[in-house]
Amino acid sequence: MAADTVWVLVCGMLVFFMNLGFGCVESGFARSKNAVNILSKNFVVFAATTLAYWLFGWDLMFGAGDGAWIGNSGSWMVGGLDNSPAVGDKYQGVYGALSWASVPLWTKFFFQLVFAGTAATIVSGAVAERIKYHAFVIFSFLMALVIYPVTGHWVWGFGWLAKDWNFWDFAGCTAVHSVGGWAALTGALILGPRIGKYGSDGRVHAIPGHNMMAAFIGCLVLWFGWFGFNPGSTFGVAADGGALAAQVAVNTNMAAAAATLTATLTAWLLLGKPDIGMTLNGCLAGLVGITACAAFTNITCSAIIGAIAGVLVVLSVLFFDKMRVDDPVGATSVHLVCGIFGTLCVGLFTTSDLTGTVANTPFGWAAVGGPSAGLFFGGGTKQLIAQLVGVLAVGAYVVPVSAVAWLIIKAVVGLRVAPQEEIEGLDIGEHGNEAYHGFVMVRTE
Amino acid sequence: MAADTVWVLVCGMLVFFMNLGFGCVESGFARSKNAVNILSKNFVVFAATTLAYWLFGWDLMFGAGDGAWIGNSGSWMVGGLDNSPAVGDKYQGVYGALSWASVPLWTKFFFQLVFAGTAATIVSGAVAERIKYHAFVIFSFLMALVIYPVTGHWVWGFGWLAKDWNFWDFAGCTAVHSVGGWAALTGALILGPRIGKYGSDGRVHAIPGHNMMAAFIGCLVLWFGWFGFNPGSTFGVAADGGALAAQVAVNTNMAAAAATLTATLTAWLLLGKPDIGMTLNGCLAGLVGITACAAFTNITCSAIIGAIAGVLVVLSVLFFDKMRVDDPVGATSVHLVCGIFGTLCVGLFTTSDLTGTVANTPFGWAAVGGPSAGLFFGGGTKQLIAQLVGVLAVGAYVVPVSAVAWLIIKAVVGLRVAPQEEIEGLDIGEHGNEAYHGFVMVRTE
Amino acid sequence: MAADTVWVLVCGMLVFFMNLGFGCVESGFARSKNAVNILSKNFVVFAATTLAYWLFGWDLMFGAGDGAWIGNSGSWMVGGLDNSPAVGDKYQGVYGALSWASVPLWTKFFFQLVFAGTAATIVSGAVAERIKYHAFVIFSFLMALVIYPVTGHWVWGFGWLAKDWNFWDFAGCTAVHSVGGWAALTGALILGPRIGKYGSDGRVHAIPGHNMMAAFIGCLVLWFGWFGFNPGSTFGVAADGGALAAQVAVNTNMAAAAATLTATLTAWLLLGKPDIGMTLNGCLAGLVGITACAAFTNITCSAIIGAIAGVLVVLSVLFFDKMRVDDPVGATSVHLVCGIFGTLCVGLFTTSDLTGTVANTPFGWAAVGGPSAGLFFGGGTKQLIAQLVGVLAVGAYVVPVSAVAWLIIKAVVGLRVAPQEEIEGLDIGEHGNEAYHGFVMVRTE
Amino acid sequence: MKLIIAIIQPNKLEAVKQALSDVEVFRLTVLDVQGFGRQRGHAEAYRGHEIAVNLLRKVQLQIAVNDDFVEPTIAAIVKGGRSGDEGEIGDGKIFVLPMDECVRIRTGERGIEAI
Amino acid sequence: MKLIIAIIQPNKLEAVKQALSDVEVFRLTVLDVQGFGRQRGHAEAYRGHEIAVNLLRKVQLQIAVNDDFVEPTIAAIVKGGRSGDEGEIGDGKIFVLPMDECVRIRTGERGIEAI
Amino acid sequence: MKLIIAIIQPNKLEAVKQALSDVEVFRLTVLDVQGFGRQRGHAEAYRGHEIAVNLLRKVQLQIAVNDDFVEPTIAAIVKGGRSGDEGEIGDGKIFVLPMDECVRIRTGERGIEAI
Ligand SMILES: Nc1ncnc2c1ncn2[C@@H]1O[C@H](COP(=O)(O)OP(=O)(O)O)[C@@H](O)[C@H]1O
Ligand SMILES: Nc1ncnc2c1ncn2[C@@H]1O[C@H](COP(=O)(O)OP(=O)(O)O)[C@@H](O)[C@H]1O
Ligand SMILES: Nc1ncnc2c1ncn2[C@@H]1O[C@H](COP(=O)(O)OP(=O)(O)O)[C@@H](O)[C@H]1O
Repeated sequence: MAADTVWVLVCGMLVFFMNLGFGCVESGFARSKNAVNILSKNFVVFAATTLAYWLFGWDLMFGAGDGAWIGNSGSWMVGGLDNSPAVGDKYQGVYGALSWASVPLWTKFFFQLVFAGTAATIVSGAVAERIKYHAFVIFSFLMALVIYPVTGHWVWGFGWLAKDWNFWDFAGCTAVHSVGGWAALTGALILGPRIGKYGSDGRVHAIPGHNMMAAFIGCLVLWFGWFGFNPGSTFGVAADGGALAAQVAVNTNMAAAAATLTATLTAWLLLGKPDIGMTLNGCLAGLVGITACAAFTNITCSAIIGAIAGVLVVLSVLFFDKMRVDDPVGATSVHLVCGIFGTLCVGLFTTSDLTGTVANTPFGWAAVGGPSAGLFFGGGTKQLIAQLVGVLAVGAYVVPVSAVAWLIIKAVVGLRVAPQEEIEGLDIGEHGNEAYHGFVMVRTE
Repeated sequence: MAADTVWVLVCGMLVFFMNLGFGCVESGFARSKNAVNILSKNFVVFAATTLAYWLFGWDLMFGAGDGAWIGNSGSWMVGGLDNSPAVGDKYQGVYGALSWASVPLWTKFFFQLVFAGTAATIVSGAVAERIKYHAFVIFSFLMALVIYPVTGHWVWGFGWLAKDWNFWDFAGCTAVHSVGGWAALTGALILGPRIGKYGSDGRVHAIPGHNMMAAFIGCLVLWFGWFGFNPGSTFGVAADGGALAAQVAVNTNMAAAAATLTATLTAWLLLGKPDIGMTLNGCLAGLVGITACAAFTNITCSAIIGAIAGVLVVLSVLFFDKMRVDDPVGATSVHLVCGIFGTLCVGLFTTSDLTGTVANTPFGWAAVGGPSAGLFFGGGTKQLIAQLVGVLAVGAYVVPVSAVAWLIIKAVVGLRVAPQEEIEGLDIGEHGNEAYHGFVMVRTE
Repeated sequence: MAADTVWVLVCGMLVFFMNLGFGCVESGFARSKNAVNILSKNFVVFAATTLAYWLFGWDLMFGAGDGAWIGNSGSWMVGGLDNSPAVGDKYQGVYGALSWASVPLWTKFFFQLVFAGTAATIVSGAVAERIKYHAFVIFSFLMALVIYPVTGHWVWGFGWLAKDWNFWDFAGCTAVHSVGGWAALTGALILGPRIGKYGSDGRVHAIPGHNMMAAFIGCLVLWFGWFGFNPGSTFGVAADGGALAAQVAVNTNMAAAAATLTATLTAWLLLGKPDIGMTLNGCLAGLVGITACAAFTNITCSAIIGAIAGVLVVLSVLFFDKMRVDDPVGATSVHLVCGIFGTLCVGLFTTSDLTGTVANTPFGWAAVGGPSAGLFFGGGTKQLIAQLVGVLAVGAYVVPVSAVAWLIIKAVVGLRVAPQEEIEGLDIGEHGNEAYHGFVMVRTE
Repeated sequence: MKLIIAIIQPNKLEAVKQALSDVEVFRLTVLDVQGFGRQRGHAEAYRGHEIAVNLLRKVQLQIAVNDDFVEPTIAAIVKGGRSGDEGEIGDGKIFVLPMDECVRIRTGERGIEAI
Repeated sequence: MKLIIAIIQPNKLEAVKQALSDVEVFRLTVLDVQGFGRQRGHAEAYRGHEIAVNLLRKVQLQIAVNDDFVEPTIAAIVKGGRSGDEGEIGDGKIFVLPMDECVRIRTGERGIEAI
Repeated sequence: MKLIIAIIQPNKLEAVKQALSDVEVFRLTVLDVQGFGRQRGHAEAYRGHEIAVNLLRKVQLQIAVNDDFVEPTIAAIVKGGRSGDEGEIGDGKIFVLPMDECVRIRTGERGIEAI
């Protein structure tokens, strides 16, 4: 149906637009002397992802492979057989895991590509202000080539997690956000903290971001883009007149709103004032938190999920600082912690047994349906356990694999800039550019 | 129809995106020492609105209540009966005023929610640089809970204005912009001017905004978002193949363009140079001005309406300063003055008698149709009088009710920050944050 | 079809949004003392275009005139007969060149209008930091009134290039970008370089832009907007379920990604560091480069086209500086050079003979179809020659006509600000405003 | 000739300029500086961690004057720069430095002529 | 030893630096300052109201020199800093202050060695 | 009384402030300046053309002290401001100027009381 294609393409564009959001949030939360570097990274990361995901990532993720560990059976460069938008029995091709979606192949590819880009860009913030430019670009390439697609296959490519465990992750709490978050955490740990962040006296030194206007813009763009991310993951509107897409949009918005409020309040109570950084992180936490079950739950539960995510993210930011894991923008707290939380929420808040309900929604695989009812809706712990397995399995794959990737990059081209360059800022060192030429900056910035 | 849902959802997302526009315009037109505060307000306001409008606002506005003062008959949390997207006679439920729109309930809710958010956020600019953060947040909550929905019911909930007077306001000159404008004016009056704005010698001191880049971004985002605001208010494209939506888009754009030009010229003539602030305000004036009759008039009239609004807003900004009403961003001039003007335009520029034309457009109530022809199109003063009644009625409700709300907030938590905090900036005082850490700012900013 | 209208309107909105992108890129690449001026120009240019294109431009471009030099046969203000969305034989009216598109007239107008705005705004960057505000506004008006529509008629209005040569330009490499680029080059040459750009010693002095955050935002907004520009140029999705639109979206993205990477690498190799300005220009180069044949080629060729454009733009920027043509933002390199390159690509990379294929896609004229296969796909040089003719013909029209326009404006109101004003900045001189009031700027900026 | 350097509160700049022009001192140079003195700074925070801002924004005036003008200038700065009648911590300091020569670049004039 | 403080037009900085290096003065410190003098400011406006900008952007140079270098330094600044042959209002001032001591932080050297 | 002017590396500010407070110098004024000296600048580039950045960001301290405090203050600045044991080019300078008078604006106190 044409309307489905319009829907998925437009939603995909909105997800693409999130690149702007990530770039602005991350550079805004960093110091001005590193702004060019972060903006460059965030710009180039999507280009690198595009190349990698086209070359091999897509085929690895969606190539035939029911119940398998990887999806590929020989195709690359999106070169497998496919007769989309034929669906169901009429579908013939190797990308069967997406055969339920009645849109043309390139529509599917476009939408999946922008998701891969999101996973890769999440890493950027956590390793900011100290990583070498090309080291990061290489990692992004690998991320979209072989890290993200493998777990993506498990979850969305009808791999073992989906088939054997009926693991569900509507729009990517695990498949996208946790994957990005795990890789980010691994990177941040391997790089170590920025100079001056943790005093030898045990004190944590705040390193304020340089541009809250940019952070604001970025965060609102992300919220906006999430209306593509979640509602677009229905992959269509024709089958149900768009009812599910609308529900997902409202659920998404409600979780973001609730999390914004609870994060602001939590920061206010714990820290004495309503820190804008926490407000913005809170919003993102709510958006991540609702992503896995936005299609499976109702608005009240969405509000609850958001509210919890908003508290969680503030505590998590403080916790990671206590652990001396230096994540300049809170990417780990937002994407990993809330990604895990959101994934589990499917096992808690799914309002009814959705297994085998594909006929009613445009979303789902012909043979599968959806998750069982959650713990709070009489479904017991069945789905919750499946979700837990998914969370653990993905972590167990992404952490070691990305650690290896980081370490190889470190050995070959080096990972961290020289201390002198870090102090002077990566903009001069890596790019020879200044972000704000003509503005006067204060001394130690 | 799926295409209708896609249309309304996408347009709703664009309207949501206007939050970014408002935040950037308002903070750009204010001083850097208050930027964090304004951005925080503009961010949180939509979260608070979401909560309030979901809890009660929607039901108050659209709950059954033909011809009544309020819409509610017991439902809350969007909990009333509803079988959308069934339309016309097949519709059964309590939200009958929107039963002509063939989209699912949550689509309607989403679109109405982002409108409520717009009304609430309009207030922010007028009270900027002196209001306490939490005082504003509480007001926003009340706005979306019980102020906006009541007049909204009169206009769009088939309340008394719509039923008894055939009052028409296509996309919200009155229902959204004037409501926001009245509340803004009331707030600005109760708060009083910023320190240093009006000299004891009677002179008006300009307090330049700190970031015209942000103001530019914001204003273009608002123009962009208005393509959701007005064309989306058709609530569908299927019935007429999108002809009306396209017409509305072109009318909207034409009015914005004309107003941009006339405001620039007016400022140039009156003030000697083409002030960028006036250019941007002019554009918004045109957008507000066309909002009420974008679906009822033609492109030539849209150009005329825009051209008038562009002049009007410049004069109005100067007028309010003469009256010593301190509105840092011109919200009152843009939203209230041009909102009133635009509402009256329905009675002037409606090109033909549209009563009972529902069959031809996706827009309108089964039993009603549209406005009569305007004064300039041979319809006499009938519609104009209806419009005037609407303008007055809405003002007569919003001004006292918001005054009471402001005064209660003042009594309970206080409204205005201490003078010392105002001089040092609300960013440090209210949030403990700096907007541009590391940039050097000049002395008294 | 309603879905077609939704598609074209939404894509048109995205193209409109590119105004924000151009404004941010251009002002970010200029100095802060000229930021208000550039933002004002970029804001007002779309307003002026709207007026001019409505008054006369549209009719000149699309009014009846098969095979003719201009399209008009008497109509103006979009006043000609038209019964869109009737298509093919059922279509009756004067705008026959667009009769294949099954969307209402105002949808077509809206989409074409935002394209006209793009052409006009391209000029802005090349003449920045020295042109008088009103001189530029007048030129923009003329551009949309009589320069752009004439060549537009040749290409898209079924004028002589389309009819006699089967010249093809899918979304406007020539019709939009080269036209803008030629006018920009002419303007830059007539104005001469900025004071201090070219030393008397023959050295080129870098004049760094003041805000890379803005440039980043702008460039990503342009990338985002291009998903409207190219995919929207299918003018519909219903006929093929959106398959072509999706293909175009993926091709567009691939070219942008490839160009981003090659431009970054080229700058790195040639200049020693990955200059962010070149990365951003590279992305735009890829987007321009793919614009003409996004609907005619495959993803691999798109990658190749993008990769070449990315190298081309870096060399071109260096070349124009060597030629002492001062183009502060690289508009000529991006839009003219890559526009020409992209136009020729139709003759090189069109994958099969598309003449007479209208039935398969929503794009094309009933009687025509599409381009022949390109040189690399066995089509010989036939199409390539047609493309070359188009490139030359458009240049031969736009250069002298815009030169005359510039010179008349120069004679009547003057073109360039006084040297003292140029040194102090146009913001104070032309507007009496400061872009960043309260920020401290360094000495000579 | 003396060079008078005064460090004042930013929001006193207008008042001091006014007081100076009352004693016919019309020329001066203004610098944005940051001060560290007895006045306590304020606390900012960022993502849960306090930042002690102990460098406070101040304005520095540099005024070259003839010897006769030293006392009136000091008096004017004190008048315009003191907060309330009592003054407040942070109101700042005035330093008077001896100056050997003064040159007006435009004309090349020297000494008290040039001030 | 003297400390020479010069206030010049921002766009003269390059010329002055050039003139200084011609007389072999290679070390200096530059400050962004704002000046208030005989030169009139320009008028800005914002939303209909004028803003009198009477503090104009200037550049201040601080140059520590040995006594022999005082006159050449002054001459160089005047040469590089004067607008045209006649000079223009706003071209600025040079102040010469006595200096008791100079220390190079790197080496601890003192006096004329350290300048 | 003396006015001590020190130009240091921006990233030494904290260390110098610490060293000063060790010798009980608690009041000072800080300026952002740019220095031109023996230290070479770095190269920036923009769209293919090099920009020689030879003005480097520095911090200037101005400290008014009683005569007794001059040497301890100098010693403290040298201690906090020197890079490593050897020092590095660009570590900066200290200038000591004679000062005739000091006034506390808040109280009107004069002389060494007011410092
Ligand atoms: N001895 C000094 N040397 C340099 N600057 C000083 C000195 N004493 C005070 N200042 C400047 O004056 C400002 C105000 O001084 P402070 O001690 O806070 O107030 P007060 O003068 O009222 O005791 C300081 O922030 C600092 O900039
Ligand atoms: N007596 C003074 N004390 C401090 N600064 C001065 C003095 N006189 C001039 N200046 C500085 O020099 C700048 C130029 O002075 P101005 O009077 O405009 O020009 P001119 O020196 O040509 O008469 C002023 O803006 C100010 O910064
Ligand atoms: N004679 C001088 N006059 C004014 N400032 C100076 C002078 N000499 C050095 N400086 C300042 O000190 C900074 C460091 O000086 P530099 O020559 O680079 O290092 P070093 O003192 O180690 O030889 C310079 O950037 C400049 O700001």
